[in-house]
Amino acid sequence: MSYLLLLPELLLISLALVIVLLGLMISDRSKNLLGYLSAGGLLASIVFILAIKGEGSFFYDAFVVDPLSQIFKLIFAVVSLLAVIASVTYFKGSRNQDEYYALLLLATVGMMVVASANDLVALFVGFELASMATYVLAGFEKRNPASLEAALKYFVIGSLSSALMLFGMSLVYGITGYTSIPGIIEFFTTNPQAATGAINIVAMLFLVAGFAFKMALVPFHMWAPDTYEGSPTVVSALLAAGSKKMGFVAAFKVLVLALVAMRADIQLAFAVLAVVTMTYGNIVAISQRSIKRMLAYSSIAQAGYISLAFVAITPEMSQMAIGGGILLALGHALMKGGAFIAVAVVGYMVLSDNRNVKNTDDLEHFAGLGKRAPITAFAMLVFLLALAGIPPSAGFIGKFVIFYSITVDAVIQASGWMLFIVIVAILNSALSIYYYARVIRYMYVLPPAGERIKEPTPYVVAIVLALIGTIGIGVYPEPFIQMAMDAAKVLGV
Amino acid sequence: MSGLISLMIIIPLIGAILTFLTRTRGQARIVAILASGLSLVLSLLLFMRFDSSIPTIQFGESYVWISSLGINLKFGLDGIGLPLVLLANIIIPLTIIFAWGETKQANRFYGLILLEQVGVLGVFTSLDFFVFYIFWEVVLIPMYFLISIWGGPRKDYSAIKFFIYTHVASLVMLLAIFSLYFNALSITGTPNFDIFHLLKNYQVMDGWLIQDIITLKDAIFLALLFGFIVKMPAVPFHTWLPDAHVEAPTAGSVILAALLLKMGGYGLFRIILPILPYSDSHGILISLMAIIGVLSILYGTFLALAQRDLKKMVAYSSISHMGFVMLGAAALIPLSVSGAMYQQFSHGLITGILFMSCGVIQHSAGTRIIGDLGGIAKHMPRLTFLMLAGFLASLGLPGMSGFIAEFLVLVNSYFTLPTFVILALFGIVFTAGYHLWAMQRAVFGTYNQKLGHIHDIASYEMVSMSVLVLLVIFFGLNPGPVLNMMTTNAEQLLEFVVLRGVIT
Amino acid sequence: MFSDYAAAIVLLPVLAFVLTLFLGKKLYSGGAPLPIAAIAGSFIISLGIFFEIYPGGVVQQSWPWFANLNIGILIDPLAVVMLLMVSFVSLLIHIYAVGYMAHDPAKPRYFAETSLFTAAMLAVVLSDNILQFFIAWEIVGVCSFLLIGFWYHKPSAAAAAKKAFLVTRVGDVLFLAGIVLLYVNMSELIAGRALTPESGNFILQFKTMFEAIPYIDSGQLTLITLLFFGGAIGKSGQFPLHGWLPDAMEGPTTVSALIHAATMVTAGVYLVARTFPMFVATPDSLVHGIPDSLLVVAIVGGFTALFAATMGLVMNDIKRVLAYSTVSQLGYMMLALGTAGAVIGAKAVGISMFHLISHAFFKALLFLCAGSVIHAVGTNDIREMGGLFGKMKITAITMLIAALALAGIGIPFINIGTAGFFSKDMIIEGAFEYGEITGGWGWVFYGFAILAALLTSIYIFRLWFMTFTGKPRSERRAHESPNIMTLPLMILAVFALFFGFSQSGFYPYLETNFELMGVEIAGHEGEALHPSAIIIMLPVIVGVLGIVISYMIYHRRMLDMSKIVSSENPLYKLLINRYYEPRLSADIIGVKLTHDVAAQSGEFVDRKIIDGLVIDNIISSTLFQVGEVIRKLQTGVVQNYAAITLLGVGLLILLLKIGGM
Amino acid sequence: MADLYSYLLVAIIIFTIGSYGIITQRSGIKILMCIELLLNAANINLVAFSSFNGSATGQVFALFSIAIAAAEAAIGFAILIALFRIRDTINLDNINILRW
Amino acid sequence: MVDTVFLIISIFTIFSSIMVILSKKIVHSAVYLAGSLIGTAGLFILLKAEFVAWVQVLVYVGAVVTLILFTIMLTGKGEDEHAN
Repeated sequence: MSYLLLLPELLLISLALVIVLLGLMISDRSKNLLGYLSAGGLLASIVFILAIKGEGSFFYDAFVVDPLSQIFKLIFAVVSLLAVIASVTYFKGSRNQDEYYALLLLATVGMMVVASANDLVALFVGFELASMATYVLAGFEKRNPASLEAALKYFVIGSLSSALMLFGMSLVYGITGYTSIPGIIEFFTTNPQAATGAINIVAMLFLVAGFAFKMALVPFHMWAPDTYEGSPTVVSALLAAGSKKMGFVAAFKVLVLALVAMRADIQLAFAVLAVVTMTYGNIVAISQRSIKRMLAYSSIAQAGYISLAFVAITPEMSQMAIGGGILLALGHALMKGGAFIAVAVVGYMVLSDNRNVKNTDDLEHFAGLGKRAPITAFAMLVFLLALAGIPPSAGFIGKFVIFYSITVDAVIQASGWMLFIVIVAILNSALSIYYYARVIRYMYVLPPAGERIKEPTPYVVAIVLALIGTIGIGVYPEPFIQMAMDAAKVLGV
Repeated sequence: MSGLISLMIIIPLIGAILTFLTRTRGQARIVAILASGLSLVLSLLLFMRFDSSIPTIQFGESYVWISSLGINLKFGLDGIGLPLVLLANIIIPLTIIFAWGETKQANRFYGLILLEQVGVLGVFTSLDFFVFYIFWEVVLIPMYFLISIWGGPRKDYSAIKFFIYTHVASLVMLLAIFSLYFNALSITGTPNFDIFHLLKNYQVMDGWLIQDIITLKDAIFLALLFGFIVKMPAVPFHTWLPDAHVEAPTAGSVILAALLLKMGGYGLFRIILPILPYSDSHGILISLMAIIGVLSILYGTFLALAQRDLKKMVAYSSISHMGFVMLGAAALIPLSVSGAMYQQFSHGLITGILFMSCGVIQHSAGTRIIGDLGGIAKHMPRLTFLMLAGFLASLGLPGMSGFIAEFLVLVNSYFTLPTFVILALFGIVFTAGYHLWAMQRAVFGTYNQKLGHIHDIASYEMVSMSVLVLLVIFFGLNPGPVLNMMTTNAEQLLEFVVLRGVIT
Repeated sequence: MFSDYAAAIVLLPVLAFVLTLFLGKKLYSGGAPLPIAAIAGSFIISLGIFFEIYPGGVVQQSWPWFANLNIGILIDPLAVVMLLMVSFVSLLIHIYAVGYMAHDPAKPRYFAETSLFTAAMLAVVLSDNILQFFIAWEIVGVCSFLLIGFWYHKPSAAAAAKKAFLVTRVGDVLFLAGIVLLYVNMSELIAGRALTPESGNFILQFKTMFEAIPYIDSGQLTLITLLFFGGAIGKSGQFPLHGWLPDAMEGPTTVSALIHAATMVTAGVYLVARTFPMFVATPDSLVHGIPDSLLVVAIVGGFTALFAATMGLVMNDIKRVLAYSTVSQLGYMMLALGTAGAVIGAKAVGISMFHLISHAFFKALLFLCAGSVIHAVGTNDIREMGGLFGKMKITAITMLIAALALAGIGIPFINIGTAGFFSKDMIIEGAFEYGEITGGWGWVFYGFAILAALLTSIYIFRLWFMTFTGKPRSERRAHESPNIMTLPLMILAVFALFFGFSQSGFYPYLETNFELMGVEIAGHEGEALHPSAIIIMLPVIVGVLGIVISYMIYHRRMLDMSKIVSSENPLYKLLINRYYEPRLSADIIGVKLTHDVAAQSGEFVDRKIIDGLVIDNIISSTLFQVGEVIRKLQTGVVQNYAAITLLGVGLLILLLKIGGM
Repeated sequence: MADLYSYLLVAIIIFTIGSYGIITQRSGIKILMCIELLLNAANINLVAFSSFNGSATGQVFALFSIAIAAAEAAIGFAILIALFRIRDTINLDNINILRW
Repeated sequence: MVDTVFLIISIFTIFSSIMVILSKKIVHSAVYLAGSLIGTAGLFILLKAEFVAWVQVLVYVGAVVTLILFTIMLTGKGEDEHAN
């Protein structure tokens, strides 16, 4: 019960406050320093997450630290770190950097709280903390109508989902009398008949709606493409790579754990959601010309793959599937984050060519990127291939484990429809190559539209970090598989 | 001795990275040829030290990789893999020499070829299913680039079609791998992705995948088979191949046809044959394989007859020739199987000549449409000579390696699949037909003045083609060393077949 | 001593091939001396071996090759006479070619290819197993292909080369199928221990094959031999695969002489002779006492002999006439194997081979003379020739000798005559005896043979008269060919005249052939037939009759041919169009059926159905269109998004209701 | 009458009204108001359950929720105002430059 | 008694909620929202959650509704638009 375990969150909260204060004091010019400060803070918190071993629970068990929370905190911190590093260039010279970094850190803390939440109240608070911070971040380019529109849509759908989630939580609370997750589990395990009531389904589905909003599962995904496209690119990275995972960790915690009794049905719901989501994401991604939008749909599709983790039934495979889901979430954080940052580089490049370009993320700007910005292009290549699930990459390892567990589960249960789901997933995976390859073609096949540029160092650092992560997990996945499996074990399916 | 194989794989990898980093064309190709040549030397060393009288894995090496899933970097060679390793190491340096004059993004070009070598060598040597799969997939990417950067007018369509088609196949194969792995895991309790381990445990698998429709064993078998026949490719999953070939640059086509297709055949021998006797409905499955094989032979031949584009014709001829591999494998007679293996080896060499010829013609005459060519022998006597040698080899002229392979397959398959052999024989006549028809119209006859003045083959192109022609003749006259190791393994493979009474 | 170097018979020309190919340009006359020396070497070694093993010796050498197959050398009487003939004729033709090809820029290629051809042909002859035989046989075919297409820039030559290869390929595939079947039978016999070949003998060796004959299922044996014969039909231009041979005349005349008269086309006959014990051993299910396969051989051979002769009558291309003549004569050889084989067993091989060799001499001579004429006048069309006798005496006389030999002119009873007289006489006699034995329809072969002999005589003298006599029909200047060309003519003429006298030694020598390999061939011994004088005279009579007819029509012009030689005459039309065979094989089978119907329908399936319908339409387009449609759901209006979100919740509830709650 | 279910019914009715409003209304402000209604409905639930279950957790939860809802409203209206400044409208039907 | 009060308050709350949507003028909507929220506070009191009720009134009615009115004022064209 060492409070040291809370150090990552505490550090970030205090840093956020410090940054706000500093922002009031220092001149606009030196606000760039705040970015480095935040990066340092995030780095430190990553170190703490990795270094401080141990488990514990705090605040009347509302807040736990365990392998599950740690790996997700790691994901959130890493994504934020990438976003922060990239923001150093993206928001260079902006007067509002202090607020930006503070909000970003708070959003990170919110996500971390969700990762650690062991109580619906904490979960809700964490969710809202992260959401509200990201609403603002999404609309951070106040002069840009797209950014504000993105924020508005994000906000409206987000609030709706929050309300749905809250309503669901209230029902769960009403049924079980508990808000703490262990309490809810206990109630359901001791009263299995209570778990099968119709009201239960409604409650669950409202919860699912809330989580699925963050996960951007179809049909709760509507905001995602618009928001990812309109938001500042670095924020899109944060949203797609980071806050999306918040939905997953919440879903893992609540749905997997709390609803043991009704898992068979939730499983079907998630199977349908997963299949529809990945298919929808992939099919619509094909026709996109905006890379950010394409990445958004790809992100939706990836969410579909990750949510296959809920489909497995047999305990052994279920645990493995969740491990795989976590692994893929980790991989996705890196690849998607990296990809968005690469898009940011292209945006930077396009604007330095011509100030007046509107759609900086249009596919055409990627033409000849391999020549214009070789590091970015190569990294983007790796990210895209990883997203497509080509080995050896983080994207492959995650998919490998998930597909493995679902296949085996299908085999164990001799379940035709599960096999069907796996096959659909596989076809989807192949289909996705189509639009990833198109970007690759633009980058490497088409002639460049301009001179070679010097890629700003912060971007390069962020991209290379993501790149190392993406390949590293693919090449040496052992420790990450361990972490993910440990985390899955916490759920004790 | 141990470590040679991984060294052989790593050298081209390092070479590839270095090649990407080089600045000039000259540096790039020197580095590339050195790296691939060094790999060739190593494989020759392996070849010489190989004991072809024993069917077991030799030069085995193993390193722990992902211990929690039981994945090891396990490499080794036997009579199935070594000839193909040799083939890969022959083809790649020759391709690099052939493409000595490449000017467009030369460093990337050579680098990708080296990466292709890495992938292919990995596939042929890895004994861990996971590692096998990774290399299997890795091969796709350089080829995608080779097609889509250096390809022809419809390169985008072709490259993506190639990628998606073969990727789907690999993913389906992956499902089968999952099931095999899980099966072995639940039987032995220890996670292990070793290929032989998984295949051995296939024997004691049972249950239905879908009740009363398909058993688990059969489903796994079919999924694996699907993965391989798309790669080979066999009818009806072949349509990616002509498109890919037509658009690919010559070097890409050569590698694609000579090496990538061989991965499918390799899978048949390494993975399909050991489990075939244990599958639940092996009778039907054998017939299925034979039907696919013969269908490929005949269909490929007929389509080759219909082609106007020389390269497309050659592409279809590949389909037809790979049909022999399938047929030989399905026959389950030691010599038919080793004949099929030999067909792989031999076709790799021959198809290299054919695609190189197409490349030279395209390069010199600016077109590959048979009807637009004509009489180019007049200006390209050296090419004509080499091309003719290649075409003759391809149509199965005795004295060249293709004949040995096809003869062994036909003769030995007759024991178990007489009808199919008779059908395949029909294909042979037409095979000669399209080859000669193309030669007659494209190369011989009156010179088409519209072509203007065309140059004969460049010296570096001639070097690599000549080497291939010599090798084709060499292996046509002296199949012994390579064939013996194949036969040793084929006999071992089929011991189980006989034991299980699949065939008499 | 010579037999130790048996392999050199093949290897010397191979070496010459390689050297000529790469160094030919820099050497005298395109490197011609190299192959000439090499083939001379082969000839000398062959001759040496002949003397070493004569009589009753065999050279056999064998090395394992791969699997249970071997490569080896078998020089028995059958092989050695072939060896001598092939190397000798090849040598002469090579010498002749130095003159004939003097002005061709591609001489090195020519000599390289002919040298390779000779090597392959010699390899065919001395193979000790059927697979090696087949391999060499195929390489021979390739050389033929290359040499027919030697002037590849002529579209007709390129087409002829292709046709030659393809048509013979049909036969070759049958041959291959025969080998496959044989192999299967052999290995089953060995596996079943019915057959235990001597140690060191390999599965496809002729020796082992012959040992196996009694054990092979008789139906299978018939099938195997017929498949072999299929190969022979292709190679030897027998009906119905005869069409390529006249077309093959597109090659240089020397090639026609060497390949399409003397050597390669006889390989089919040689194949039947080689595997004769198997043919003889086939059951007599169709006609009592006549092995089925031999019956087929006889029918095909006899029919071809006549059939080809009819076309020879009307051809105007000097080489075409000779080509049809070759087809016809090959038919005779087959007929000999088929009829005499059934009657007198192994002796038939001798009869056939004797005609084969004498034919090689006089037909090569005919071609070389034709070459000389063509060389002189620059055209192939005999209608444009005439009156050349005075200008080209050597050619004219040697050709006359050859024509006489072809017509089989000689004096019966005292046994004086041209080579063809002796050889053809025996065949016709064989056919007669066949008729005697079988009676009834069996006489048809005799009829074929006699009728063909008459036609032979007519067409060859038509040729000779039109070429050398009468008035010149064109303004071309002709002159005698150089010595290097006339010398081989004269040597061959000597052989065409006097080879026949070697028959007394030849028949007994070859008769022993299969006994040396321990194979007994039953014949109808003891029934010595004594054909009446008229029967013995008849071949010569029809021969002379033919000459007279030709003399009347083509020299004396006693008959107005214009009525007959017109497109109004359906018979003439049929013949001049070669029974419409080229159209059938090229247009209908080659283009319409295979290319247009089969290939295009395959293409249709591939492009339109698999690719077009399934991949492009169903999968790609549908997906893309669906994508286009459902992306429109993303209206951009946030209220709609909210609606869909809420709808989603509703749908999920419904789903769970359905899903079993 | 005034049992748990009555309260739940009221909550559900309000929730439905709010949902309906979000879907149908055009004005951004009204949509935000509807969101408040939704949260409010959830709060009714929480408090009602808390009261009938006899545990205070629900009320605590409701307090959190109220506070959060207020903060959220502040952010929402801020975004609306910012949007109004550059787009000159708060009619959400017109805010659709991002689509498809 | 409690029932009657409950009935009155809930009807008032629901009516206000409906009027939030139905009012033509956006300011009226805001007022109705305040009513609805106050009604909810009444329900809270009935549920014996007085503290929550007070917080509800203070935070919602005091802060949020004020905020709404403020926004309406700043985006002055809002009402006209609705009239269209």
